[in-house]
Parts: sequence; C-alpha cells; structure tokens
Amino acid sequence: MSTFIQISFSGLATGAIFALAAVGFALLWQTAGAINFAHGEFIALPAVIMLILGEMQPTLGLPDWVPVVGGTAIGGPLPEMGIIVAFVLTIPLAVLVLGWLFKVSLVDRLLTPGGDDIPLVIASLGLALMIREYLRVEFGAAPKQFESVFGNDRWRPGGIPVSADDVGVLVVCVLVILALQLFLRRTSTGRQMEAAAQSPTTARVLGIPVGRMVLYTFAINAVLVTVAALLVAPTTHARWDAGISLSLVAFTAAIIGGFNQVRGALIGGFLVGLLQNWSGYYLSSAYREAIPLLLMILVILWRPQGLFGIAEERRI
Amino acid sequence: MTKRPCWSKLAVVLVAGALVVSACGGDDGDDDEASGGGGGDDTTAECPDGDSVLMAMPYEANQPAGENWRLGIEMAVSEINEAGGILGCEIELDAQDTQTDPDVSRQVVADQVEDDPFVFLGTVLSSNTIVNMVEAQRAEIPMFVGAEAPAITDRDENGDNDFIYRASFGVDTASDKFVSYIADQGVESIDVIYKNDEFGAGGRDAYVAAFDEAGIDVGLDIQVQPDQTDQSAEVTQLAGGDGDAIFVFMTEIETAAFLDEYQSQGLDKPLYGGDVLSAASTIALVQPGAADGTTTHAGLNASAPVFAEWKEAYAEFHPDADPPDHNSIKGYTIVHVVKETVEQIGEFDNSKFSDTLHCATLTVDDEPGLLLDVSYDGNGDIDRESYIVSVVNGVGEIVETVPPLDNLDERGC
Amino acid sequence: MSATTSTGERLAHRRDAVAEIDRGSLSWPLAAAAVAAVATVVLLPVGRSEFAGIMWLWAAALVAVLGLNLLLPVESWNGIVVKWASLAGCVAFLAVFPVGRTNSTLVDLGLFVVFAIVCVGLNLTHGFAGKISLAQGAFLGIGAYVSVLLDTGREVAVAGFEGTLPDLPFLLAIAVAGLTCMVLSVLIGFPALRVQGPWLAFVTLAFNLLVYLVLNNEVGLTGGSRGLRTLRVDLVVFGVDLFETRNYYYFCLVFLLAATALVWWIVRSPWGRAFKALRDNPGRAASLGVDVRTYTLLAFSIGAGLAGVAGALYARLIEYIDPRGFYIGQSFDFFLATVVGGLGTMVGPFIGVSFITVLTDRLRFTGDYYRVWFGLFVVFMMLAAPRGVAGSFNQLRSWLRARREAAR
Amino acid sequence: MTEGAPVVRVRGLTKSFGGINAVDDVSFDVHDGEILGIIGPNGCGKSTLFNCILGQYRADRGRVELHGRDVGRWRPHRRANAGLARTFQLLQVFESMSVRDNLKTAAQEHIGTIGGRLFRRPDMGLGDKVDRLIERFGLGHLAEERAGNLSYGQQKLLDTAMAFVSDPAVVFLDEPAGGVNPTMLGDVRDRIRDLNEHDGTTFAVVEHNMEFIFGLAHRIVVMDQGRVLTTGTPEEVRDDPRVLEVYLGG
Repeated sequence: MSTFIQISFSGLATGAIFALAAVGFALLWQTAGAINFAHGEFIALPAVIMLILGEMQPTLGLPDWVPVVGGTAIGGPLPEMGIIVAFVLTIPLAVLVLGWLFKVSLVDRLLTPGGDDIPLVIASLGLALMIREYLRVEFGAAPKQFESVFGNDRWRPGGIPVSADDVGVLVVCVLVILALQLFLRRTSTGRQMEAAAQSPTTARVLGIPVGRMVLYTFAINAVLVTVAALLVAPTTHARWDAGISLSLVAFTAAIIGGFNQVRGALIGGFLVGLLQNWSGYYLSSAYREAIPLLLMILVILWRPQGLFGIAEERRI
Repeated sequence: MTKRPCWSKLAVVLVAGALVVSACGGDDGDDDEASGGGGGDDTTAECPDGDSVLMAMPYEANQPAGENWRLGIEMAVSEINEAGGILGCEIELDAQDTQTDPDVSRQVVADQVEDDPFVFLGTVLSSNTIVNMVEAQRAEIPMFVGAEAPAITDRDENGDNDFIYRASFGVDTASDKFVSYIADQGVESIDVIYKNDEFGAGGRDAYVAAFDEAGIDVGLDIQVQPDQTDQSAEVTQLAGGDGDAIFVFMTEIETAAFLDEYQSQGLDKPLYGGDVLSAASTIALVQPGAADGTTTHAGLNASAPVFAEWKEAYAEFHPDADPPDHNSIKGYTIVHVVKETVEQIGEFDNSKFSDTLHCATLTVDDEPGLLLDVSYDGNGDIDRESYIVSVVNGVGEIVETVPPLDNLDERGC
Repeated sequence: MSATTSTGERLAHRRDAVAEIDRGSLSWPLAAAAVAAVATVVLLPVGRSEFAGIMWLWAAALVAVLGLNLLLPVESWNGIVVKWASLAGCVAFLAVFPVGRTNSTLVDLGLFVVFAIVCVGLNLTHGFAGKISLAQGAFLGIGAYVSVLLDTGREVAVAGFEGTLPDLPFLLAIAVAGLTCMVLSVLIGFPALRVQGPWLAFVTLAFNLLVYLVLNNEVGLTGGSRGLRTLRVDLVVFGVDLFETRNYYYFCLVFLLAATALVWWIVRSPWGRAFKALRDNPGRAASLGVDVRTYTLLAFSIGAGLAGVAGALYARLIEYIDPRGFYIGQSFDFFLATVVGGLGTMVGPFIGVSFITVLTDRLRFTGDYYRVWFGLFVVFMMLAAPRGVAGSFNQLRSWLRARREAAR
Repeated sequence: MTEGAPVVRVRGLTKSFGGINAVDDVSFDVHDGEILGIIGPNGCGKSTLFNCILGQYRADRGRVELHGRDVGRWRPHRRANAGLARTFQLLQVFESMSVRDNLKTAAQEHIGTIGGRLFRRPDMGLGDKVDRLIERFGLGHLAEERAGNLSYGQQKLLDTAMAFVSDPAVVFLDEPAGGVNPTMLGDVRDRIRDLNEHDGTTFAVVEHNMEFIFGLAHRIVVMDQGRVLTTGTPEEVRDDPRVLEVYLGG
C-alpha cells in the first residue's frame, strides 16, 4: 500500500509539472484557436533566460569608491540577482516576445478566420526549431541545474519521500490553474475573453474589444509559460531540448483533460503523471509512455471534449 | 486593413536583410579562417594542403558529449598550431554538425570525404558512427571516434575496417576491467537499471555479458525512458530487488533524476555504473550529496591527478565552458595521437596509419599531449591505464588505478 | 442555435478567404517575395558537395519550370508543350545526372527519391483528400522493418513466441511492406478518420509515438535501439545486382516514377474529384453519394502504402535502420515538405523534398546558426506563401490572368 | 397530382437532442411528380427532419421508405445513390473545383462501383449531360470557373443543379429562396416548376417564405414543435385556423 501511495504521490508531483506545461497550450487553443507546436520551447526559453539573468551581477554604473549604503557596496558589481528577481524581470520580456510579438507576427497573419490551421502549425514547428537551435548555440548542449525556489528540503513521513519542491510545485500549480479558471469565469474581463473566443462576431456586436481580449490571452499565456519555466526547470533542468518532451506532454495532458476547460489541463496533467508511474510499476517500464498516448487516442475518438471537459459543439 | 501591407513589407525587408547579412557574415568567417591559416614557416613542402593539413570533425553539436569533444579538439589544435603544427603544417579543422541523425552524419562524412581530409575526428555517438564510418572506410581515411559500442571495432561486423580507431575504451573493454573490480568488492548479485536508448542498452548488454562471465547474478533488469525525470516507480522496484548492488547505465539527465530519487527513498546499496554516474557533469545536476558513494570505471576521468595541470589549461583556454569531462579529454588526446603517429611515420601518408598505429604504444615521454601512455591493438581498440572513481562529498576521487590489460597479443597483434 | 451560427460563420468566412485568394488580391507582393527568397536560397553561392551541386540544378530547374508555366497560359497549346517538355526534362534529369557520381552522392540522391515517394503519397492523403497525417514516419518505419524482417530469414522472439521469419524475395517483401502499412492504416483510420484537422493530427502523432515505442522495445523482433544492419548484399532483382548503389538508385527511381504516375492517374480519375470533394466539404459530398468513409480510407491507405514501400527501399538504401529514424521528427519533415512545396499540386512534393534534403545543408555556411536560419526560412515561407511554393505560383498565375483579362 | 404512388414514405420519425424532441413522430408521404412544401415557424424541426430523412442525422425511431424499401439506417451517400438528393440551407459547393467538375462529382457516384471508377475515363461519359445541365442553368460561360469565384446567386444555381444531375427520385430543397434577391424569387420558382413539369422531378421543399411556397407547392405539410400539424393543398392549409394560430402565437 505504501508503495502505491509513494508512486502515486510522485506521479502527482510530476503531473503538476505536466499540468503547468499543458495549461498555456490549452488556453491558446481554446481562446485563440492557435495550436502552438512550439509550446515546450516557450517554456524552455524563459527557464534559460532566468538562469542567465539570475547569475548576472548588475551594476548601477557607479564607480567602485561610492561608499557603502546599508552594508552593501552599491558601486561595483552587486550580488547575483537570484532567481526570484530574474523571474520578475523575465515576465515582461516574455509578455513582449512570447505574447505580443508571437501574436502580431505569426498568429494574426496566419490564422485567418475560417482558414485552415496548417500554416500556423508549420510555422510553429519552424519557430520551435529556431528557439531550440538558438538555445543550443548560445547556451550549450549540456543541461544546467536550475535551483528550486522552494529549497532542497526533503522528508520521509511514513517512509514516503517528499521534497519541498514537489509540495511547492503541486500547491502553486493548483492555485495558478484555479485562479485562472476563476478569472475566466468570474471576472468581467475573463468572461469577455471567453465570449471573444467562442464567437468573435457576436462578441464584436456586443461591443467587446475582441482584438484586445485575444491579446490578453497571449499575454496570460506568456506569464503562464514563465511561471511554468520557474517550476518545471528544477526537474527538467535548463537545457536546449527540454521543449520537445514538454510539448508532447502538454498536448497529451491538455487533450485528455479537455482543452476547452483550463482546469482540464490540471486533471489531464495529474492523470498522465499517475498513469505513467502506475504503468511503470505495475505493467512495464518500457511502455510507461504508451498508456497516456492510448488514452489520448481514445479520448479524441470518443470524448473529444476531454474526460472532464464540458461537451460543446464538436468543432472537428 | 490599412496596416497589413506595412507588416508584410516590413517582414520582407527584415528577412531579406537578414539573409543578406547572414550571407556576408558567413563569408567573413571563411576569410578569417583562411587568413589565420598562414602561420607555418618551416618545412612546409610535405603538407597535404599547401602549408596546412585538413582534419574533418563531424560531431554531434546538440549533445553534451559532442560539444565537449569539440572543445577538447579545438584546444589541442590551437596548442599544436601555436607550437608550429604537425611537421610544420598547420592543422585546419572542418567542424560539421551531424544533428545526431545517422542519415545526416553519413551525408556530412561523405561531403567531407570530397575535401580529402587527412583524418576524421568524430563522431562520438555509436548510432551515428556505425552508419558514417563506412564512408571513411571506403575513402581509406583513418577515423578516430569517441563512440564506445563494441560493434564498431569488431572485424566481423565492420567489414575488416583498418581505418577505425577509438579515442577511449570500447564498452566491452571497460566492462571487463570494471566487472573484475566489482567482483573483488564481494558483489555476488546485482540489479541493473539502464536508459532505453542506443547508448544505455548497448552499455547494459556489454555489462550483463561481463557479469555473466564473472559469475555475478543479474537480478532485476529495469529500463528508464529517455528524458524520464520521475523514476519513483523504477527505483521502488529496485528497492525490492535482492542484488547486493545496483548497476546504473544512463546519460546525465536520467542519472541525475535516478540519484535524486534514490537518495529520497533512502536506499543505500552500493551504486556502480558507467562513466556518467560519477562524472562532474552529473554531480552538477543532482541534489547535494546524492551522487556520493557512487563508483564508476572511468577511462579518462577529469578528476584524476594526472589531468590536474591540463584542467587548468583547459579552464584558461575555454573560460566560459563547463569544466571538462571525459569527452573533452578524449578529443584533446586524440589530436595528439594523430600528431605522434604522423611524426613517427615522418610524412603525411595516411595509408601508413594502420601499419604504424596498430599494435603500437605511444608514450607521454614522446608526446606530452597524450596525457597518458596509450596502446592500440590490431582492431583500433585502445589499452591504457584507467581509474576506479568514487564520489566523496560531491567530488570524484580516484580509489584505484587499474593497470592496462597488456594483452595486445590476444587482440589482433 | 449558437452552434449552427458559428458553423455558418466559419463557412462564410472560409468562402470569403477562398474567394479572396482566388481573386489574387491576397498579398501578392509577399508571394513574389517568397518566390524571390526561394530563388535566393537556391542560388546561394555554396557548393559543399557534389550532391548539393546536383540538387542546386534540380531546384533551379523546378523553379524555372514553374516560371515558364507561369508566363504561358496553360490553356494554350504552348502551355501544354511546356508542361510535357518540362516533365520529360525532370525525369531525364533524375535519370541522367547520377551517371558518373560517387556512391555517397547516389545514396543522397536515393534519399531524395525515397522521401519523394513518401511525400507524393502524403500529398494525395493531405493535399488532395484533406486528411492531415503526422504518421508517415511511422509508416516508413513499419515498411522498413517489415521488409527487412521478411527477406532475411531472421530468428525472432517476441512476446514469448519464437520462430524463424521467412526469407521472401525482395520485391515480394516490398509489396508486403506496402500492404502491411495499408492494412494498418485502415485499422487505425477506421476509427480515427471520424475526426478532422488538428484532432486527426494528434491521433496520428500519437500513433507514430506508439509505433516508435514498439520498434524500440520489442528487442527480440526489431533489435531495439541498437538498430539492424540491412546490407544490400545478395540482393538481385530480375538479374540486376542491387548491391551496386547505382543500380539500386535506378531501382528506387522506378518506384518514384510509378508512385507519381499512380497518384497522377488517381487524381485525374473520378477518384480525384471525389477526394477533392471530401476535402472541400465532406457533408455535401456524402449527400451527393460520395462514400466519404471508403474514399477517406482509400486516400489514407494509399498514402500509407507508398510510405511503406518507401520504407522498404529506405532500409536497403541506408543499410542500417534504428527506431530514431522513424520518430515524429521524420513525420514533421514530410508534413513540412509537402506543405512548403504546395499541397494539392503534382510538383509540390518534389519542391518540398528538395528543400528539406538540401536546404539545411546549404545553410551550413552561416555557421553554428544554420538550423536557426532554416527555422526562420520555414516561418517566413508560411507567412509569405501559406499555400506553398507551387500554390503561390498558381496564385500568381491567376493574378496575372486576371490582370490580362482586365486589360483586354 | 396527389394521386401518384408515394415515392418516399416517412413513418413515425423521431429525433431528440438532450431530451427535447426536435422531430416527434412525424409521418407523411411524398408522391411521384409532386412538389411538396414543408413549412412551419422557426425551430419547428424542418431542417432536422430533412437531416433525418437524408441520413445526416440518424433518427431515434421511425422509418424512411424509398420505393417501399426502408433506408432509415443507411449512411447518407447510400441514400443519395438510391435517389434521395438534396441541397442545404447554407449553400454548399466545392469551392476549389470548377463548375463542370462540381457537377461531374455530383453525378459520378451513381455510376458503377468505387473500384471500377478508378479505371473509367476521367469524365465518365458525363460530359454531354453535364454541359446540357450547365446550359440549362445558365452557367455556360462559367463552366471552367472555380465554384468559389462565382457570385452567390450563381453558386445557388450550381448547388441546385448538383442535386439534379443524377436524375434523383426526389429532390429535397432546404430553403431554396433563402438569401435570394427578392426580384429573383420568381425566377427560382419558375425554374423549379419547369423541372417539375418537364422532367417530372419530384420535390420536397422546406421554406419559410410563405408566399413563395404557396405559389409553388401542390401539397403542404405544416410542422410545429416537431410534429405534423396538418397536411393539405395550399388552399386548405391557408384556411386552417390552427396554422394561423401557430404563426401568430409562435
């Protein structure tokens, strides 16, 4: 029994990571109709940026002889910024590049209403390659450790290994996704965004600024991938090719959970994490990745709104 | 609607500009290289390419192993060129990325063959090498590889390839050396966990065969998948195994995830494994203390005292790079192997390579850049001393030096 | 009620978009820029290798052919002559240029031919019948493994079953490989083809990943990640020794020509109209008596069968197969090649395959960033020519025609 | 005209969505050679009824008989090949194909088997027939034009022509007057009447333009909330107080 609890807990912790990867993907697909095959790279990129920023020692441009203020020398290089400061600095960058720039340069041009999705899919494949290769050249092929913001503490209550990082990621992941769900359902901006997603023409007639609402979606996605990067990177490490597996997991979790519901990503992520560990332990390690894929196929064929999604018009 | 044409024009101009700039940039790069190559001043008449010698380096730029291999080679080439080159000829290096794709690597090697390089330095991954070594063999150009799969130097499988040389032990040689050490530690049964890809499965095969031969029972035989960061299910299975010890054969990411999980679950069986298990690059990824107590056999471990001086030089030469690992040393030493062999031959004639290098021993006294004495057997496999490394307090330490096998006469000589 | 409005809205939008494109008003400067970019890349002053040189001429020839077709109205007699002459030229090109080339160049050309077979098939599935497939890599792999396992008399052990596989003649092994893929594609297509667009993409993607897992894990059958040596030794077909790379290249070329002829025949037969009908509007097609399910399965399985045949050829061309070669990246490449070349045109797949086999290599002179440039090129192609190179030529042609008519 | 044998016999057809019966126990006949109008207020289930008869939806209960054979479980293409042709409320043509190819596509599936069709001549001997129909619908100068480039009215004509080309037993027209310029309504009506009188084609027409349908149909079925309210000649229906009530009250 304790074995079951142990691998299940671990599955949930990994599932939280999958959920974080999936939520932004689901959000863009649901509210902007944009299928982003570069989603994993959108998470890998900010992780690397944060790592680089975090190790920077900013200077205020003052000469060394400027006296010490409050115990710190403010002339000369300051101490390393640390990951939290880097995170805060990365968010606006991400919103600008992964949000606004992505929207205006690619999505707006390629996703004509009623046109097909193929050009955007291809372009996002190209974009994924660009980001990946850029990271490899600039940052090197070797993975780098990314410190967890929750520290390295570990406990073993009742023989079940638990780390601060697992707990922290689980809690933050659930909070972030529920908050997003509440925002979309309960605030007027959120509801306008949903309306704009479901029927742009009707929304426009109702006076909803559709363009701005879609822009909000991309901005939120950019923040989400940055948060995901912060939480995911301690496990996957900061590396150039982390995006490939993250993308696959994001598709699987989002589709299984139901991409028309933000919380579907949460459930899908947990399910994928649990299924992988259960099949790894009870069935065969070799096919641990096969079970979620089979489930995804079944879901698409027989319950395309996702296991826990809300049925709506079958837009397929 | 009026905005759209602006956008399109802007995009066109930007991308067209970018293409032009990139074209120019590429050309500039070539020019620099060309002008940098004019330094040789003494006996230049014998050089195969004017006053220089071309060495082709196909490598896996997207793998840490490939990257470190390149850094090691670049350092050696730059040092040798500064010291006047090989027989007075500058080394000109043609580095090409193989994308770790067997097809592409074969294409790259075939393209490089057309430039008629003196030797090939690469590739590092066995799946690529197995495919592309045929091209070098056909062109009769010696190829020095970092790959460790046994099949590469197996004359039955490689069609009597006289042109293939390793930079390190094949995994079958390494397993022979290491398993006898493991048996000496009183291990009678062992559980195996490996990464399910060409690298891990190849290592697992060689070691399981060696365990069988040494009379060590192999209990559990578990695999993890590439990129698998949650190994709790697999480690829990291992915890229930009966083996005296656990043998681990994976690359950095999976090894780090394994060690973290192993520590979290509080298991304490001895861990043995391939080079990666105790490598500095793995230790950098794990939680503090998680790698402590792991033991590996390392052909070329950067923590060995012999390499201390070289490591400092490396840090100076590549100030921004990560600390060197065994692949960097492989790359570095292999250039010197080529240099020493050429100097023994006395001219640039790569048809004499196999006569000279097969069954020869090259010594540090003759060529300090070798760092360690090394012998080549009749198949292109090497023999030299190696180390048993154990991690203590997050640092790899040599616990035993394993002497060379000294059995060249049994290996095709 | 809202459901129907939104469907109606989408249909209306789609009609507008199509009409807009057909009137030639959709950013034709961009399309022209795309053509210029293609030309720039084709004409880049690099010739790293013999292969690159040949492909340079090949791509230049294709662009020239498209250009000729652009300038001469197809309806006129001249247009028809140009069309047939250029077709004959292309075949002659592929047949004559390998003469006197080194083996490795021939292998590279062979790769081009093999991938072109896959893309010609995918173009039927996706370009003409509108069924997106991200599983061509898997079918390539299935074809490769099936053919190799069937013509070597290998001993296998899988799932507790041990036995010796038959040693079939090579041609039969190729046929079985193609048929296996067709059967498998029908088995997965039967449930999967109820869904469309991105959903179908994800189902086929998952199928590809599953196939990869099986190839990688059933070590007793496939050799797993260590791969299989698949030497061409002793391969004789109709008295021709295929061990010779040149002979084998021509052997592959015959299959490419046959595949192209097959797809061309299908497309101009009544089937072609049925495929296009179910791509444009499956519901309407059904109401007119088109058996949507059967036609869809046909389109899907022909594409898969051609990929399987290509796989059988591929295995013997490279002489080594391992599961990584049939991972989703390979499927993405085929998908990309078909779309960038131009969906639903006969010449599109050839252009697309030229690009994926040559372009990354051509961009090597840009240094470490060469694949970044490749990614950028793909993105730019989609921005400038969402209908691919051949599609853009068609667009330009209708625009020119509209101009001519307006001038009259 | 009403005494012709019933070509299509609908009996007890029922279809519900989420507990609401969109079509509820509907029965009626379509006789050979007649024009049957089906009317009713918005949302009364007319389009759903068509979709059930022609196979786009699968009915929960009831029978659809064509020449006495139950076709109610057949997939749509089989019903079409058996002689049930239709148009849709939103016009649907194959935009990327030429007018001529649109019509050939509509005709070809009625001839031979799928396998055999691969080896037939590309136009399957339909060239003359298709050209005649194109001329008849006044699209002669546009035969090679892509259907997506046609004007709305031209596409509507093509849409209707596609339903005809296979000589169907019954043509089901879903709102033929919808979206048509009022000045053109008479033209549409004449064309349908012409096809009915000269070719003997049988029609079932859903329409909510009352004036249009009363001037066209021989018989009219009135639907309300998924059920058949009444059936009769245009005059009978016009005089039926329940019909007025439905339209005013609904």
